Amino acid sequence: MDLTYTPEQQAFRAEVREWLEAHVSAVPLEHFDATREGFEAHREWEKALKSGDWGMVTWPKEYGGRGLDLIQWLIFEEEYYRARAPGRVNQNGIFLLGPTLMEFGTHEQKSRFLPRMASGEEIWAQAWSEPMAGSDLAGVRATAVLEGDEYVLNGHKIWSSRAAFADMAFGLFRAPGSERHHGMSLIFFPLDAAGVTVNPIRKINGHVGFAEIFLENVRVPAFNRLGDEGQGWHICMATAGFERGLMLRSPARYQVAAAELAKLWQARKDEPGIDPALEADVVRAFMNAESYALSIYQTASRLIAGAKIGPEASTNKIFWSELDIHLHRTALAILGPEAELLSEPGAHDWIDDYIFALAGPIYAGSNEIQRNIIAERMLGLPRK
Amino acid sequence: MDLTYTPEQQAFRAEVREWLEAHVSAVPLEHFDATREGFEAHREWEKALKSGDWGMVTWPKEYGGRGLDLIQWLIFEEEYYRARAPGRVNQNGIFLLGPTLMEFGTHEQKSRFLPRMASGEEIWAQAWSEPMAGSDLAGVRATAVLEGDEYVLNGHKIWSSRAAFADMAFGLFRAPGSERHHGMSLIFFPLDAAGVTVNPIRKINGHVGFAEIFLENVRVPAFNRLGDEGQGWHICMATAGFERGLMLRSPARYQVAAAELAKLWQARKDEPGIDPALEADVVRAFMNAESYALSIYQTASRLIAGAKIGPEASTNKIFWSELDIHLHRTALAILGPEAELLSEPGAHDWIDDYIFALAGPIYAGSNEIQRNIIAERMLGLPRK
Amino acid sequence: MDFTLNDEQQMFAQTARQLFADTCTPDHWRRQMESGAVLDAERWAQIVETGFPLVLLPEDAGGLGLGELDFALIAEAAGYNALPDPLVESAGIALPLLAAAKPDSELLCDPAAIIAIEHPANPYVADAEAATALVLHKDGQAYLAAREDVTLTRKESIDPFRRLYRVDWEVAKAQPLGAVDWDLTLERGALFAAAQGLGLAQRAVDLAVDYAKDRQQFGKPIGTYQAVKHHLASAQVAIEFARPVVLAAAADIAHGDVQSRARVSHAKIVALEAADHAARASIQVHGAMGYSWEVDVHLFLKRALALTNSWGTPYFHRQRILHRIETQPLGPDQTFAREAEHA
Amino acid sequence: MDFTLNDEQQMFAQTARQLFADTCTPDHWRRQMESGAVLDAERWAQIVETGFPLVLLPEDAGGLGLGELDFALIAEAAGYNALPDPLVESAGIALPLLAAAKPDSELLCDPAAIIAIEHPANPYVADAEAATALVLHKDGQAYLAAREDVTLTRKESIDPFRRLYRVDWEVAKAQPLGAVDWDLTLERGALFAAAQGLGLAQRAVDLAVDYAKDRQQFGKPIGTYQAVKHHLASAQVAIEFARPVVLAAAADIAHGDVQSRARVSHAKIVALEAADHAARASIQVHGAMGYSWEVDVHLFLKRALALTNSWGTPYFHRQRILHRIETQPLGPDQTFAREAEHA
Repeated sequence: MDLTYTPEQQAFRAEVREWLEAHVSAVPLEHFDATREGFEAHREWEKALKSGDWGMVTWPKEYGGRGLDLIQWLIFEEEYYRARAPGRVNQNGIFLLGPTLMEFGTHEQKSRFLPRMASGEEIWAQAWSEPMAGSDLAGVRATAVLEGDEYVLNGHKIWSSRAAFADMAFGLFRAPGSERHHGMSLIFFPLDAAGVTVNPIRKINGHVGFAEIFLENVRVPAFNRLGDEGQGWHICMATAGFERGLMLRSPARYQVAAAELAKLWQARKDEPGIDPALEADVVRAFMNAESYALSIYQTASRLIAGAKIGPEASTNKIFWSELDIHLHRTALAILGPEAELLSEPGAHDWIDDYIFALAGPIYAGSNEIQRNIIAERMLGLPRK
Repeated sequence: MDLTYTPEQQAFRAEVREWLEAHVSAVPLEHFDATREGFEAHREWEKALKSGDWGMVTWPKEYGGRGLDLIQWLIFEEEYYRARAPGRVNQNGIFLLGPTLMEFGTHEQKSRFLPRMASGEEIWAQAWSEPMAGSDLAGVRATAVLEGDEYVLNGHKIWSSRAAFADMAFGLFRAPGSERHHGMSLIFFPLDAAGVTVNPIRKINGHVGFAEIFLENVRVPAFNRLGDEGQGWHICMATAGFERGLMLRSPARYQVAAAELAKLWQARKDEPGIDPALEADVVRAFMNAESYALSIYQTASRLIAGAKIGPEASTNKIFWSELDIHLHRTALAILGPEAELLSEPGAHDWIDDYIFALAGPIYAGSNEIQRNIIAERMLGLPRK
Repeated sequence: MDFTLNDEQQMFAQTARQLFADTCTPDHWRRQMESGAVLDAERWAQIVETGFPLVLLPEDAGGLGLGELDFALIAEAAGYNALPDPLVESAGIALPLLAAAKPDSELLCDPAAIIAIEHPANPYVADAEAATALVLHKDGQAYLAAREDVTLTRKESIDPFRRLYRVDWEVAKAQPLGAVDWDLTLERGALFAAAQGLGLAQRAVDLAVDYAKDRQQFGKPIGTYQAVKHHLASAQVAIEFARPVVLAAAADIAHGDVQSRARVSHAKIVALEAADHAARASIQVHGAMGYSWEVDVHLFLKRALALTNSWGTPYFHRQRILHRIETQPLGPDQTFAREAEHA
Repeated sequence: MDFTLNDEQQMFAQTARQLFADTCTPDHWRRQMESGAVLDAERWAQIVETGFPLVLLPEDAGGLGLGELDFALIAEAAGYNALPDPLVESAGIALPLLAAAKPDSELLCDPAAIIAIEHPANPYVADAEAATALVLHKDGQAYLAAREDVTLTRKESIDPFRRLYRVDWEVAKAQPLGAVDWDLTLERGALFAAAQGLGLAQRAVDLAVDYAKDRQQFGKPIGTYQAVKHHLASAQVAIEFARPVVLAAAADIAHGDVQSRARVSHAKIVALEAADHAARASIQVHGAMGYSWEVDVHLFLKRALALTNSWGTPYFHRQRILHRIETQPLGPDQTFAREAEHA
């Protein structure tokens, strides 16, 4: 065990820091889920990242990435959050579809999709859920029927992140008459294809965060199917692993938030009417963020040493979602009567981030599902 | 709504206080679960209570009680706890079997059992659980076979409170071959009958708190069956209602403990190394005890006005068991390095009471079962 | 000792629940959110017609001369329906203050009039835009100003139905009301916030129960899962043990002693905690649905959040309970004791 | 940057786990509880034979010259098996202090010798009765006294295997050790308490898992119920996120800076919380079984409770973390930063 960075890692950090300091605008971009303009501004940022070769840092070089190992990735993320760089509109591509394509795609599919994903030319939405298939993905009802060399897609997807403004989407479709985990295929479709209707859904913070997608006889080439016909569930489980797992949740974001909280506490703690007992919560928030970071470093080291990611995906999900809520509740308690106010431009938006944090225990596999997974796969308790 | 005591209620309080001040010994009795001597000392106290007509205060006068209404009962309990009067070794009789006998017993059964129960002459153990029938009482396997005018009892009971030293016990026995809720009868048996073996079980505080009871061809008169043959489940559910419910859990005990906690806090709060944030927990413990008391007063008023006790039994169980643990954890946190020490004679025994509190969410229907009941019977969520 | 509501009170509560249920449907909420209208004129007219704004006014001011317990039941129903209109702050808090300070105010003769109130406990004034007049605060003294004589600057709340304002005004354009009972006003503000909290909490649970009975996952309603059951059962327990505290606080508020203040504070803390707990459990049970604007659970979450810090923060109220612990006798015989008896 | 244990460390941990598992069975616990014996002589001989008492002694004192990380793995295994013998306090805490203060002490030559330690952080001395000698504390100075030269007064702990004593002694009968590093000793005490906490926590979960797979209620194992699953999953999450903190604290302890102290404190807090959480969940899952003396879960609950307040209370440790927050830079690049670099 050696908890110091190598000189190479330190040099890498310096390089990231320098590039970000030169390129991150002091004026925050409008949120990519808020308006078309915000979305396109973030696409431009993806292109800027790509121009500095900072776009898909964990992807292999052959696919347009930088081929970083996980410790470098963590350093990159730390600097990225430290610099308050824009959110990644391309997240579904970087962390979900990209790795899945690399694992399951044909050479032609990789050539067609990965470079445009890496360049920001095509931004991807996910289309996992359906009205009757949320945590229970095997309940998918949307269908795909092969006619010649085209699939005809029909169905209704919902809670699709980025779908309001993105270019492409991927989702599960089943052969008519198939049941549950069988007969499903993972298929890509352009969001502007004939027969596709996208209705944005507002989140409780008022942003357009998701969309529902209606597909009516949408025709896509059979080329757009990833893996074999009927292999969709298998691929999807691998992808859900990516989604639940390490990649999506950099510890840096919580460490930034914990530091902001400590700053808020320092600024307010001596004001009249502030509850001194909140000091314990400020310390707790710092501890939680540190625990999460140390755990991710440990996992990264294990993966580099050849281990496979296992149920950490589920324990991580529970831990970061709960720490995020606790951290933001502490901030609101410090703010007191100001907590309910939407933030002034430029200020840290505690209330909006709190509302966002409340989604943590719900999406990417609810915490109830995650606890089932931990109990059954990690502890070995019986399913039924 | 009128939240003041009537002059009659005030006079009643004064009467209780006066009697207790004259009769409660300043030296606490040894615990009734600790030794035979402690048990018998408590039996003597039951007799003393009875001599002042303070034994079975909620029982009707015809059965040897005082016929108090529920508000008077609450006042009595407040004064009882305020006076630090001894724990009630007769609890299973007063609150569980007594009311059940009154509801389901024949005239002869009431005459035979109630007066001796009221006088402390016969102290009762309960014998609900079996090794394979804890929360799931319908899993009882002990059998009763009628031979002439006697039942022959066989089986293995466990977690029987008071059974180590008590005189009589009541439990469920089934007709051989019957299943689940059917074919069970509620039967009484003397703990010194031929064929009864009692093995005390130590609780985690080291006290003998329960016993297991082995019954081998124990013969009791058919007279000892309460209600009809096979009616045991029905009667037991009524009794479990008594057990879970209002009667067993006077708010006074938590108010006494909350007051002790406040005293402990006042005494220690300015010592070096004491966490000032614990003040919030001291206030919380007071609030919880008050909430519980107000809720019980509300329920008592509703019952007096003719309502039936409903799912309050389950909400109460959860609330008092959780407040009790929180309160004692707060005390241990104040005590710091002293928390682990067994108390000196005469001091408030925080660690032992904490250990006792940990049983709260387990016995008398685990809190998991209680939450199921609330969800299904109170909120109407589907069973399966 | 009688801890039950009388028939009249139960009927009153029933009337309020029915009126708000009929006039605050999800459709009403959405239309009002989209329009940004401060009041739903039709609903307000019906509210005025029931006489709710008159409940706390003395009979000789044309009011019903009822007490805080009666109004708390209305506030609870308002919470249950996330009532957007300023009934509670106007009729429950501002009007009684005005009636005490200026019994001959002509504003008291107009049951439809809305009075907003600036109180030292709150940094902003709620619903000032809808008000006919505002009770204002300066150096401990109260003033009354017409809506058109003050300048309002909107502060956006996370709660789409809370319209908060900073108020700029001049003493010259306001009518002095003298030294009013700001403390009693705070008690009422906190109490009725607590009562609303009870309603918010119960509605959040009820919405989740309805959803959980209906919504299928893995082939059965999600309400059959123990995790869902236990989330909602815990939320319901919190409500069950907050409600008696709110009712006792309402019944006792007039005593104005250490105990009554501590009980109001206790009610405020636990009722809003119950509301927050229930709203979060409800969002969790609703899953992604609970996180979308079109499903209305978020209204209850946000109102709970806003009320938690209005009329005294949890810390402010905790300190008042601590004061009761430190200065008054404790113990099982003290539940209904009064300061005067031990002073 | 490498956050993994090397092969030697993993083998070491494995040896400790196996030895304690073989020699601390429930039968051993019960016999030792009944007998009240301070040591299980046979087990202690085996422990000495493995060389565990030599781990932290420098090589020139005949020790293995290993570090706190190595010993933390032994302490974790001791926790996992509720080891009754004073291995951790003697070999992990007292011996290294003695070796630093008096490298030529003949006590260091006897690997079976047990040294007890009186530290200002603890009001009582653990396991003093079993000790050959005691390190004692007076006005900041350390002294060494033979067991027979001090007077011990037993204080009963809730933990049946913790033998606490008040020590009365005279400077005249003790050997002065001078000004020793009490602070580093506290770090070690807190760190190894944390490591034991991890072991206690995992064992409590494992016992509950075994029970829940087996125990039937309503016709199926209780481990199939979501409530049971979620209790134990939550406990396991707490363990998963405490363990990296303990390991990092062990790896960093030698720095002796604000960050390393804060990390030891962090480890102490979260590992003992995990232990308490797991023990309570385990008792709850065991139902009445968990509440009976004969089922061993209570040992883990009580040890966790005792260690929570040993070697610094949670508040003491929280204040050290606060100090790190207040005096050192914060942020995502600071996870492994050192005080020296920013001083």
